[in-house]
Parts: sequence; structure tokens; C-alpha cells
Amino acid sequence: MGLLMNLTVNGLATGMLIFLLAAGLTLIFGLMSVLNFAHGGLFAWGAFSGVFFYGITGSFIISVVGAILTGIVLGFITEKLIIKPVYGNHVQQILITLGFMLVLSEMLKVVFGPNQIAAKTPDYLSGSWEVGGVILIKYRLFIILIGIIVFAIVQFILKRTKIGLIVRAGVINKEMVQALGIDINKVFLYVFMAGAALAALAGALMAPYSGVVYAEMGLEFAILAFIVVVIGGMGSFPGSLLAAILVGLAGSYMAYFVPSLSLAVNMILMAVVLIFRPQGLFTAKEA
Amino acid sequence: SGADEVEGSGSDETIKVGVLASLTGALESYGKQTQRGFDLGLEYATDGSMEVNGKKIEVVYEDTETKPEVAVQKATKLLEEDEVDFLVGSSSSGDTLAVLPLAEEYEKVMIVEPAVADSITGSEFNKYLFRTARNSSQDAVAGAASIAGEGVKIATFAPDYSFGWDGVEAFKNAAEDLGAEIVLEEYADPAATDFTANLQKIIESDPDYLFVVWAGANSPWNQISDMKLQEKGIKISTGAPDIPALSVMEPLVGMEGFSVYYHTLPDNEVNDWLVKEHTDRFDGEVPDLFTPGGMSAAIAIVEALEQTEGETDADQLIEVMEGMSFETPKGTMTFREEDHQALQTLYAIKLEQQEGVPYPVPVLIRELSPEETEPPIMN
Amino acid sequence: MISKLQGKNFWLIILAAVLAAFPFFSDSRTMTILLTQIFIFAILAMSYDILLGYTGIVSFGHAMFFGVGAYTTAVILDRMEPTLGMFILSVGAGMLIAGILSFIAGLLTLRLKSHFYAMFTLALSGLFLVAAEKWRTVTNGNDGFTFRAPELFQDRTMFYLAALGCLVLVYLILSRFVASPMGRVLIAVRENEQRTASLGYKTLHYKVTASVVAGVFASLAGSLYSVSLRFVNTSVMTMDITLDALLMTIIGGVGTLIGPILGATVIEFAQHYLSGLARDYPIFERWIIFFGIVYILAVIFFPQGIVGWFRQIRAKRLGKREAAIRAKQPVLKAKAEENG
Amino acid sequence: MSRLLTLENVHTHIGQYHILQGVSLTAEEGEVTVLLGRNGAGKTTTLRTIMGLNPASSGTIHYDGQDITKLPTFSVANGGIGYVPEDQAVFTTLTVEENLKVAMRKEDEAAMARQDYVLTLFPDLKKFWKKEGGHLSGGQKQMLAMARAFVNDNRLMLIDEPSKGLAPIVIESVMEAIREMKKQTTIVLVEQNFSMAAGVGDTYTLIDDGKTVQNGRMEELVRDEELKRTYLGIA
Amino acid sequence: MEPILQTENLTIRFGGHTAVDHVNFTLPPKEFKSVIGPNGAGKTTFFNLISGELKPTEGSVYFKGRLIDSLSPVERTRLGLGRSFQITNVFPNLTVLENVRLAVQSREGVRYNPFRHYSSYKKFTEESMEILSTVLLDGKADAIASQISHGEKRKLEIAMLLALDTEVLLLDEPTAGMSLEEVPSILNVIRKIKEGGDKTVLLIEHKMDMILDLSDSIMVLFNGQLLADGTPEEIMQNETVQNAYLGGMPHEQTAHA
Ligand SMILES: Nc1ncnc2c1ncn2[C@@H]1O[C@H](COP(=O)(O)OP(=O)(O)OP(=O)(O)O)[C@@H](O)[C@H]1O
Ligand SMILES: Nc1ncnc2c1ncn2[C@@H]1O[C@H](COP(=O)(O)OP(=O)(O)OP(=O)(O)O)[C@@H](O)[C@H]1O
Ligand SMILES: [Mg+2]
Ligand SMILES: [Mg+2]
Repeated sequence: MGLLMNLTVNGLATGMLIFLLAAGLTLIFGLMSVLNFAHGGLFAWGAFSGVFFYGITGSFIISVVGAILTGIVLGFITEKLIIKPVYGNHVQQILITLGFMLVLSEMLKVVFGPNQIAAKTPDYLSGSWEVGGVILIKYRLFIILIGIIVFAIVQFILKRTKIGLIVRAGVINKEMVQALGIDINKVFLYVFMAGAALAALAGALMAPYSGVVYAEMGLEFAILAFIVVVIGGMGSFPGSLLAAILVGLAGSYMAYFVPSLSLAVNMILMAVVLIFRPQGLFTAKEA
Repeated sequence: SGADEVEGSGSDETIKVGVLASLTGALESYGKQTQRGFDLGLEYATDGSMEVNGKKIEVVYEDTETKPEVAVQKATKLLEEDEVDFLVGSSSSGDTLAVLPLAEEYEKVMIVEPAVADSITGSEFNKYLFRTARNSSQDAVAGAASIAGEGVKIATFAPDYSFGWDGVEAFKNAAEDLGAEIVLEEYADPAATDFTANLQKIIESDPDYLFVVWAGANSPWNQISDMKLQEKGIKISTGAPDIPALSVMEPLVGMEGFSVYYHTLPDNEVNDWLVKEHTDRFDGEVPDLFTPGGMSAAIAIVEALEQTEGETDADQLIEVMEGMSFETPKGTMTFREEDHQALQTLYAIKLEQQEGVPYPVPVLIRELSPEETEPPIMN
Repeated sequence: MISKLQGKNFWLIILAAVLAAFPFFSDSRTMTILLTQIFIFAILAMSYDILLGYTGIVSFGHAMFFGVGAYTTAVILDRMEPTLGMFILSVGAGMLIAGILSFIAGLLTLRLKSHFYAMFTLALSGLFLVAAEKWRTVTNGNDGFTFRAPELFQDRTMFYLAALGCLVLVYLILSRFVASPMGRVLIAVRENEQRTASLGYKTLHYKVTASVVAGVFASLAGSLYSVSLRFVNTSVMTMDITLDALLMTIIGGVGTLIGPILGATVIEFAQHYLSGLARDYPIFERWIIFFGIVYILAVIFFPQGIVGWFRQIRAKRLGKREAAIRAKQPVLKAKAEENG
Repeated sequence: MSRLLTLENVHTHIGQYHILQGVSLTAEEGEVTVLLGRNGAGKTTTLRTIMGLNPASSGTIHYDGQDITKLPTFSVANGGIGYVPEDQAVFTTLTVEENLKVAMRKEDEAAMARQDYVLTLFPDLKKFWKKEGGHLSGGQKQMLAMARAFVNDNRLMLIDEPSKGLAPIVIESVMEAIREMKKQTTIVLVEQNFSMAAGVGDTYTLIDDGKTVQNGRMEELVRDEELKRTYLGIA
Repeated sequence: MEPILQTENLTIRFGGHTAVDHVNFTLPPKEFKSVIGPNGAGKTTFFNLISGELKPTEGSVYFKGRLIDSLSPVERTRLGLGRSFQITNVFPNLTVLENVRLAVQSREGVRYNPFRHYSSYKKFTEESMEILSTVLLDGKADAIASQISHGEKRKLEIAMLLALDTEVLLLDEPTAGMSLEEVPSILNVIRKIKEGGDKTVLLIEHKMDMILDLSDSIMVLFNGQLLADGTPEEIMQNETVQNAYLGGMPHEQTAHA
């Protein structure tokens, strides 16, 4: 019982973290159909700038806000310079965003040095409680909480405003949306910035979780985020949440019960979902 | 006129060394440590003259980018274009393995540093290679020596790939030789973010020690502390990594393990020189994990050349190098004749918090002598 | 049309001849090796383009087939005698295995739509990578193992020529393939799969064929690759290989065979020279940044790849002519006939 | 009556092609101007050029006294111009409801009233309110494309072949709607169905090979057999 | 004579909506039959069921007396059921000529040859050019399909169907969006097909003059159901057709050249 609870709580927390990372990608890839391989780079920048701001201010909250701002600024630059010329062309998106990913990761080394950097957890979030054999790690509970809040906010915006609709319409036919009087370029820019901000937030939260930030972390996690977006059903927020939690839990359970498969668990999960429900767990429409 | 000839050939007869290292990418910091160490080592061994027997030593560095095909390209360039007499490298075992056949093909001595895979001096051995780096088995033996004993129950935890398997395998042998009992071998996805399942199993197996073999930035330390392993009476032990990685090991303060090198551990002149020069030149930075390795490689080369009187013929070099002992920042190293592995000192340590140092510091418990950490011969 | 084709072939023959003569005039081994790498990756990129450029299938799992070739050859040469015969046998075996594998993978997954297929191949090749890591008795895990190349290929010039020969051969085979009736249908599938089906073509057959052809030649590239290194490890199965193939194809120009070759050349050279600059100029220490910028500039200045860019220039010239013709066309010609 | 829209000698290039080679037309407030011409004449391109989707390379476009030649598409639209493209451009994965929601510039009562009116005009849309646009029948898509332009309070409407694919009875109600709309809205219409063009049009502009060939009152064209035969193939 | 095409209780439901509702119809060989009905009546869906693009919820399709329910669209095309699409459906980045050539190639059964150069099939190209001139599109042979005007795409659509040269032609609003002056020429093409006497045609159109001019018989779909099937005269007199479909529309659009 305690064992299952442990596996579940920790799997959930991992899932939520993956969700936060995938949330930005769901906006960018799911809604705008942009294959942004630089997403991991934005995530890593969020992580590093979070650690940086924490280092100079000692305040975790400021560090998170700083990371989000970094994400917004980088999102702005990325959209204007990198993404704008390639909307609607996946092949070019792959090339240009991979190039930008290299630039982003390498710039991290220029700015923050080439070494990994330790990330500290604020005192009020570090440590764990042990309740009846179940170990509740404070920081992980905190992440679950943030995940739920972010989900609620984004879901609210998508449901209660036209933005989601406009973006989806814009992907189907950009010209027509403009002909309806909407400055779709600006909308895309804002959505992209929001996606980048979410990536940076995920990075800033990831740092204390794993205790370390390093320049290659972006690439490592970006693929995981893509997996989550795809099995969640492109562009579906609830889908991403569910998929992320599934990935988190599957990782946790498999590592315990079928350790020999644990290396392959994400790939197996994705393959299974694609075979039995190729459109993903949810579709954007159902969301 | 005979003298003229000698002089004539002597002036253009420089000895060239090609160093392969990961100067970009994930292993960049290792590559740079090797590079600095090698430069300093040459200077030290030649007393600043950069000459042996009147021959100038020239070093060419190449970045392998941690890609085997690039390593081969660069190694060939070094061998063919720069016509180097020695190869040194590399930061990753894969790159090194890919380059080994070239050393054999071109009949040049290659000093392996700091690649750690056992197979380099094992199944893939060829006579042209010598390794100043310690191998996985030595690490493991050292790890075992620092915690294993009669009746001690140990669980191991390692990443699920060759490095982890090799490390655990060797550790297990060494620890069992010392009378310990391995109660559990846990492996985790090296890229995992959540280690709950593994740690849960470890807790259940109730060992005295958890021996962790780990490499890479993504590490389980935070979670080990969050899951309160230490409070449950499980002592943690592992190899102390380089300084950037040490800084994330705060949760493990108090743990006992081993170290390949930390600048305060060895007590000898070479190390004193290294620490002093390194801090002077690099803004107060101290030498790190693989800096002495780079230095040792340089020292070994100069030592060998001195013995052959500047002759770079590989067969002659091999002859003098087999069994050769030389002084390094880590004390005396000896190339074992059978597999050309340098036997060397490792250190049993304890991690302590120290005033003014932003990371846990490995403090010496005792030196593990070259004999004590001698690995099995595997070629 | 015909003469134009011959014109193009003429230049290609000259180029191939120059390349074949190269090692006898230049003693730069680095260049020989670099070119050999380019030939090998050009084969890989061309095979990838059969999928991406001709059939419109994005695959993130191409490394799987490359890896199959690399390991098959490595294992056979390591366990048997490293003779030329064995090498040829191993290449054949690799291609056969890759063919069967891509056939099965294709049948299983090509029913899926675009990016789902891409993700599925990613998963599949991820599983292969894990398998390569875990099956230590054969692969020696991610450390990999070295082996001896056949006597003939110990000489890098010979191997260079062999790789060049393979490149030329693959280029010829593939150009024939894409210009064949079958190749034309592949393009139709890329453009509009459902419409292709309603014209009476079984699109799945074509997609599977493309996947098999791509897999088989990727395996050939893999075999050559491992022999060029005389070493193999799990890096041959990683996403990096797929991404390299992808990037080379895109930079050169998708949907052409020259494109991937140019792409391989550009990327390998850029990498080589930029990392070389790092040694001489400290500001190039972070040369990867400049490398990334090359990609970005490539998209901005050559959105259709290098070949696409050339074509555009040519089309612009032709376009002016065509516009002139268009303006002279008799107005309402169709109508006049109809009423007349 | 005043001129709402004036195109003067407009040229448009698409890529390297010179598509419009001198189109001039005017639309008087409260009137329906019909663009006529054979396939590939440049009718659609003319509308797209007004919308800024294929910007003019020379010449001027004035709307309501303002030069809109260089304005971005969304600004043109926000000036009160509605556009019904010839390929319908329905947002396929959005429902009928969502299609209209995206289109609505302001969701006020007046807009709701217009929406209700549109739905009485095309009851099918109401019936399939929650259906994805991509799943509608050809005619239903055409209806949706029109409805999307009609829900806004536009001063000018550019409509490209509305009757295409519609059942005769629906064409009638569309004509009805256009006549109704004329009271507040000026319309530029591309129409191949001559009876419909003649039924609703006040003036016409004939385009051929990218150039304006003739402008005039619709009644004149209806009477001018010669012109009809030469350019429209109607006897 | 055995009907070339026949359906039995053909039905399809999308969610709760029955788009085609138990349609029983027979089409004798070499007949020219038109399908009319209001928008959304199920005409295109009916075509989709016949061509195999959609699978029926219920009921069957017979081709020359053979049950073809289990056949894919590809196999049906190969049997001799060719169709054009209501929404233009071409290969956007290929030239107009190549679009047609692909259809000719399929008809000739040259589907898998991976080695011969396509240009050695010269006659395919020649034939394609001929077909293009039939539909007055030869001037645009080298244009990229996505860059031709809407009406031109409609012609291309017809050209591709002609190139397939199937026994049965399913035409879904072939002249929608085609210019007034060119409708007659396309009408001519269709008339020629009819006069050739060896093709069976099923035509969906909303242009009544055209339908009356060409059809041997007309079937009317209403809300998915087969409301009537008869000669043009019978259909024109049908009250429901008059009120719910035609309204009072004058039908003067067809040119009588
Ligand atoms: N994107 C494009 N690139 C190149 N040429 C184009 C493009 N779009 C249209 N054209 C060409 O411009 C000309 C005019 O096209 P347009 O669509 O304006 O004609 P139209 O009068 O609307 O014809 P239709 O009645 O068939 O709709 C045509 O010859 C067409 O081939
Ligand atoms: N894939 C689908 N999913 C859901 N509903 C559909 C789908 N396809 C068609 N329908 C619905 O079925 C009905 C019949 O559509 P169909 O396209 O057959 O009409 P049609 O008779 O061809 O009309 P039109 O004359 O407008 O082209 C319509 O109400 C349409 O909304
Ligand atoms: Mg048009
Ligand atoms: Mg229809």
C-alpha cells in the first residue's frame, strides 16, 4: 500500500513536470502546428535563468518570475526571427529550429559557463514528510499543485476566449482569418510567447527537482514533450495532461514491476497508443 | 659533417603529440581538464623547455565532439597531416575505441586518457595503447575497498548501460572478495527523472550500504535524500565526481566513498606544483578530476622519450613503457606489462561541508595503494 | 528536355571522374576521409529523401536501418574472416535484414497519418537503440567494439573509391527509380494520397516500397560507415543519425537526389571547417553557435534548399520568357474555336 | 450616392507572374457591381488584391476615401470589408458555430441578430450547428462561407461566386439576401450564373486577361447581345 | 439487360444523421443519369459510397451484378468506376500535364515498374495532351496545378477522369465555377462521351438546363432518400421537386451555341 502510494505520488509529480514542459509545446505544436525543436532550448534557458535569479536574489518566487520573463523575451525573439518565416512548412521548421536549438544550448555555455550548476530547493519546499510509510516529498507536491493551477488557467483561457479558436482557424487557413479582420501574426506571436513562457516555467521548476541544470537538458526532455503531445492528441490540453501523467506513472510502475523494460517504457507507451488510438487519447476538438 | 647532419635533422625533428578530447558537447569540461593538464604536464616534465633530448615537443588538440566518426577523422588528420608521434585521448570511451585501430594501423603509441571502459585494455586491447586513466574496474575495486568488509550487506545502483554494468560487475567481484554480500543490483534509465521505484526496492532490501555508480548530469542524489535512505540506516557510497558535479551532492554530505582525484587528496610534489600553477594561471581555479590525468599522460610521454633518447619508434617506446613507472600528481603510476593499464593510487574519502567552499569536499580517509586497487587483467 | 538531361549527366560524370582521381593527386588524407564520410552520408541522405522528398513521409527512425547495416557488417567481419567476400556478404545481409525490417515496419505503421507515423518510427528506433544497448553479447553495449576491415579497405584510398563507387551506383539506381512510372506515383502519393488511390493506385504498396528502398540503402550506408571506422557502437542507432540525414536532405533540397548529396557536403564541410577554426581563433571556441546559424541562414536564404534555390533562379529566367509568351497568346482562342 | 471603392489601373504580380495588368473598377455605395470574365481572367485575383492577400504592385485602391492599397489584410477587413472566397475556405476542424464565432468581429446584439437572420436564410447551418465544417456538403460549405461574412456589419462585401454548387432554390434566397443587404452594404460580386448576375447586379466590370475591358450598367449589358456574345459566350 | 450499377438499401449514418437512407437504384449500362437534390441531400455521399471512399452503415453496392462492398476505392477504380470530385482534388505541386499523365498511366496498368524511365512512355504524354485539349486546358499543360484558376482546376478534374477512361463515370458538379463561355465546351465534352455510346454516366449537377439537355433519366435525392427516379419530364412535373428544389428559378444559363 505504502509502496503503491509512493510510486503513484512520485509518478504523478514527474508526470506534472512533463506536463508543464509539454503544455508549451501543446500550444505551439498542437495549436499552431509548429514543430519547434528549440522548445527544449527554451526550457533549458528557463532552468538556467531560474537558477541564476535564485542565486542573486535568494528568492524562489523571483527566480520563477525571472525565468518566465526570460521565456517571454526569448519567445518573442524566437518567433520573430526563427518561426515567422516558416509557418506552415514543417520541413523548414525542423531545420531552422534545430539550428536555433544548437545556438540556444551553446549560448547557455557562453552566458552561464560550460559546467552543470547545482540548483537549490528553497527551505520551505525542501524535505519530505513520512505518513504511514508513504514518503511525501514537499517539492513534488508543490509541482503537482502548480501543474493543476497552470492547467486550470490555460484551460480557462482556451475555453472562455476565442484565442484557441482563432489559432486553430489560423492554422487551417491563415489568409481567411486575416480576411476576417484578425491580425493572426500577432496572435501567433503571443501564443508562441506564452508557449515559451510555459517552457521556461517548466525549466525553472525542473531545476530544483533534479537539483542540477546543464546545457544538454533541453534536448533530453524535448523528445519526451513531443511524445506527450502526440499521445495526448495534438493540441488537446486535457490530453497532454493525461498523457503526461500516464508517462510519469508508467515510468514509475514499470521501473518497479518490470525493470527490464523501463528503458523502453516511453517508446512502448507511444507505440501502443498510436496503434490502438492513432489520433491520440484526446483530440483537440473533444478538449 | 656528421654533427651537422644531426643538427640539421634535429632542428626540424620535432616530436608531435595529437590530443583528442571532447572540447564541445556534453563532455566538454572533461576535455578541457585533459587539455589543461596535458599542457601543464609537458611543462613540468620538461622543466618548461618543452624539449626532450633537444627535440621540441609540439601539441595539436582536436575536438572529437564526442562522435566516433569525427574522432576517427580527426585522429587520421593528426596521424597523416600533422604526422604526430603520439596520440592522447579521449574523453569518451566510444571515441577512444573508434580510434584504437588507427594507433595500431599507423603504429603509434596512444595514451588513453581519461576514457574508462574496461574493454579498452580488455577485449579491444592492442599493444600500442597505454592507459594513464584508471579503468572502471579500478574504480570499482576502490569503491569496494572503501566500504566492503566481512558480512557487510550492499545494494548497488547504476545507470542501465555498459558503464553501469561494468562498474557494478567489477564492484561486485571486489566486494565479494572482501567478504561483503551484494543484496540487490538496481539499474535505472540514465535519463530518468524519477528514481522512486529503484530507491523503494533498495529500501526494501535493507542493505548496510548503497553503492552508487553514476555518471552524467542527471543524478539521483536529491531523491536519495528525500526518500530518507540515510535516516533508514542505509549508508550511501559512491565515487566523488568533478567539482561541478560535486556541487549537486550536498544531500550526500557525510557519505563515505572513493575519489580518483581531488586536489587536496594526494600529498606529493608533483601535485603541489600542479595545484599552484593551475591556480596561478586560471584565475584561482583548482585542478579538477581529470586534470592530473592529462598531466600524467604528458609526463609518461616525456619519461618514455627520455628513456628512448628521443626516439619515437613505437616498438622501442613500447618496450620502455611496459612496466615503466613515473611520478604523477597522483603519486607513482606503473604501466602494467600485460595490458598497459597504469596502476595508480585512488582515495577513500568522506564528503564534508567546509567553510567557504560551495560544495561538499572529499576529505581523505586513506590512500588506496596501486596494489590494493589493481584490477584483473582482461585482455 | 533530353539534351538538358544529358547536359546534367555530363557534368555529373565529370565530377565523379574528378572525385575518383582526387586521391591520386592530393595526399591529404583528412580530405580523403572527409570525402569518404560525405559519400556515406550522401547515400544515407538520398535514401532518406526517397521517404521525405519523394513520398512525403517524415520518419524519425531512419537510424534504425543505418544501424542494422552497421552492426550486421561489424558483427560478421568481427566473427568471421575480414575478407572482401565477407564484407560483400555482410552488406547484402544488412540490406536484406533492413529490407525485411522496413517492410514489416512499413506495413505496420504506414497506415498512420504523417506525424503519427513520424512518432511511431521514433518509438520503433528507440526500441532498437535499447535493444542494441542491452544485447551485449553481440553489440558490447554502448561501448561498442572494433573489428578488422578487409585487407583491401585497409588502404583508405581504396575504401574511398569503393564509397564513391557505391554513391554513384546508388545515385544511378535511385535516379532511375524516381524517374520510373513507380517513382512518379510516389510523388503523387506525396502530393495527394487520397487522390492517388482514387486513380487506381494502391498507395500503401507505394509507401511500403519507398520505405523498403530507403531502408535498404540506409543499411548500405551503415555498412560502409562501420567499415570506415572499423568500429561500431550504439551511436549508429541514435536520433542524431536520423537528424543528420534529415538536415542534409533539407539543406540540399528535398525531392531531388542531388540535394541530399549537396546537403551532406555542406554540413560535413561546415562542421569540419568551423571546428577547425576553433583551434585557431578563440571566438570560434563556441563554433557550434555558428554551425546553428548556418542552418538558420540556410532556411532564410534557401528555403527550398540549395537545389531549390538554383531551380528558382532558373525558373525566374524561364518565367520571364513564359510571361512574355503568355502576353502574346491570342485572347479568347478557346472561345473562338468553340463558336466557329 | 458616393463611391465606396475605386481601383485605378491595378497591377498584381504573383511570384514571377504578372496576373493583373490594369484593372480599374468602381463600386458605388449601395450598389452591386458584378465582375465578369472567363476562367483565369483575374476576377478572383482582383478581389484578393483588394483584400491585400495578393498586394498590388502598382495602381491604387481607395476605399471610403482612404488609400488601402498597401494595408495589411486584417486592417482592410477591419475597415468593414467582408470577403467570401471562391474556395469557401471553411475552417474544416471547427464546428459551424465556431466558424461563425471566429468570424464575428464584435459579439453584440446586432451581430446576434444578423446571425439569426443568416440562419433563417440557410436553415441547414442551424441544423448542423455542432458539425465540423469539413463534414458539410459542398453547398453547405458555400452557405457557411457566406454566413461567415454576413454576421459582421460590413460596409462592403466581396463575394466570389456565391451560387456555385447551390441548389436553384437556395440561389434564389441568396439573391434575395443580396437584395436585402444592399440597403446597408455595397457589394462586389463575381458571378458566372448570368441570370443571377443580371438579377442582382447594378453595374458590371468585364475583365479579360488581367485587364478591365469594359464597365457599364447591367441593363445595358443585358441588352447588348454583341458584347455578351464576344465576352461571355451568351447568345 | 443487367444493370451496370445497382444499390440495395444503401445507407450511411454520421452520428445521428442519416445522410443516405436506404437507397435502391439501378443504372442500366450506357445510360446517362443525373442526380439532383437540395444541398446536403446526400448526393456526394452517395457517390462516396459507390466509389468506396465511405463504407455504408447498411446495404450494398453491385457492379455488373457483382457485390463490391469489400472492395477498396482503388479496386473499384480498376474495375471501371471512375469519379471526379466536387471539391477540387488534384496534385497541387505537379504540372497540369503530370496530373493527367498519372491517370493515363494508371489506366494503362503501368503501376509498379521501378526501372524504366517514365519519359519512355511517350504515348502517355501525347495522350494526356490530347485530353487536355479536349477540355481546353492544353495552354496550361506546364502550369503548376495549384497556380491555375478555380475554373481551370475543374477542367483538370474532368480531364483526369477522362484519362482514366472508365466504363462508369461519376461526375460531381463538374461545371461548378466554370465560366459561362466555357460551360458549353465542357457540355460538349460530356455530350461526346454520351454519344460515344459506350460509357455510363452518373452526373450530379444543380444546373437544370444542362441536366434536362443531357439526361436519359434523373433521380432525386431528398434528405438521403430516393424521392423519385424517372425521365426528365416526369421529374420536372414532380411537385416536391418543383417546390423544394427548383423554386421559381428561371433556367437560362446554358448557352445554346
Ligand atoms: N498563385 C498563383 N501563382 C501563379 N499564377 C496564378 C496564381 N493564382 C492564380 N494564377 C493565375 O492567374 C490567373 C487569374 O486567376 P484568377 O483566379 O484570378 O482567375 P478567375 O478570373 O477568378 O478565374 P475563375 O473563373 O476560374 O475562378 C490565372 O491564369 C491563374 O492561372
Ligand atoms: N464525413 C461526414 N461527417 C458527417 N456528416 C457528413 C459527412 N459527409 C457528409 N455529411 C453530411 O451528410 C449530408 C449529405 O452530404 P452530401 O455531401 O452528400 O450532400 P450533397 O447532396 O452532395 O450536397 P451539395 O449539393 O451541397 O454538394 C450533409 O448534411 C452533410 O453535412
Ligand atoms: Mg476565380
Ligand atoms: Mg455534393
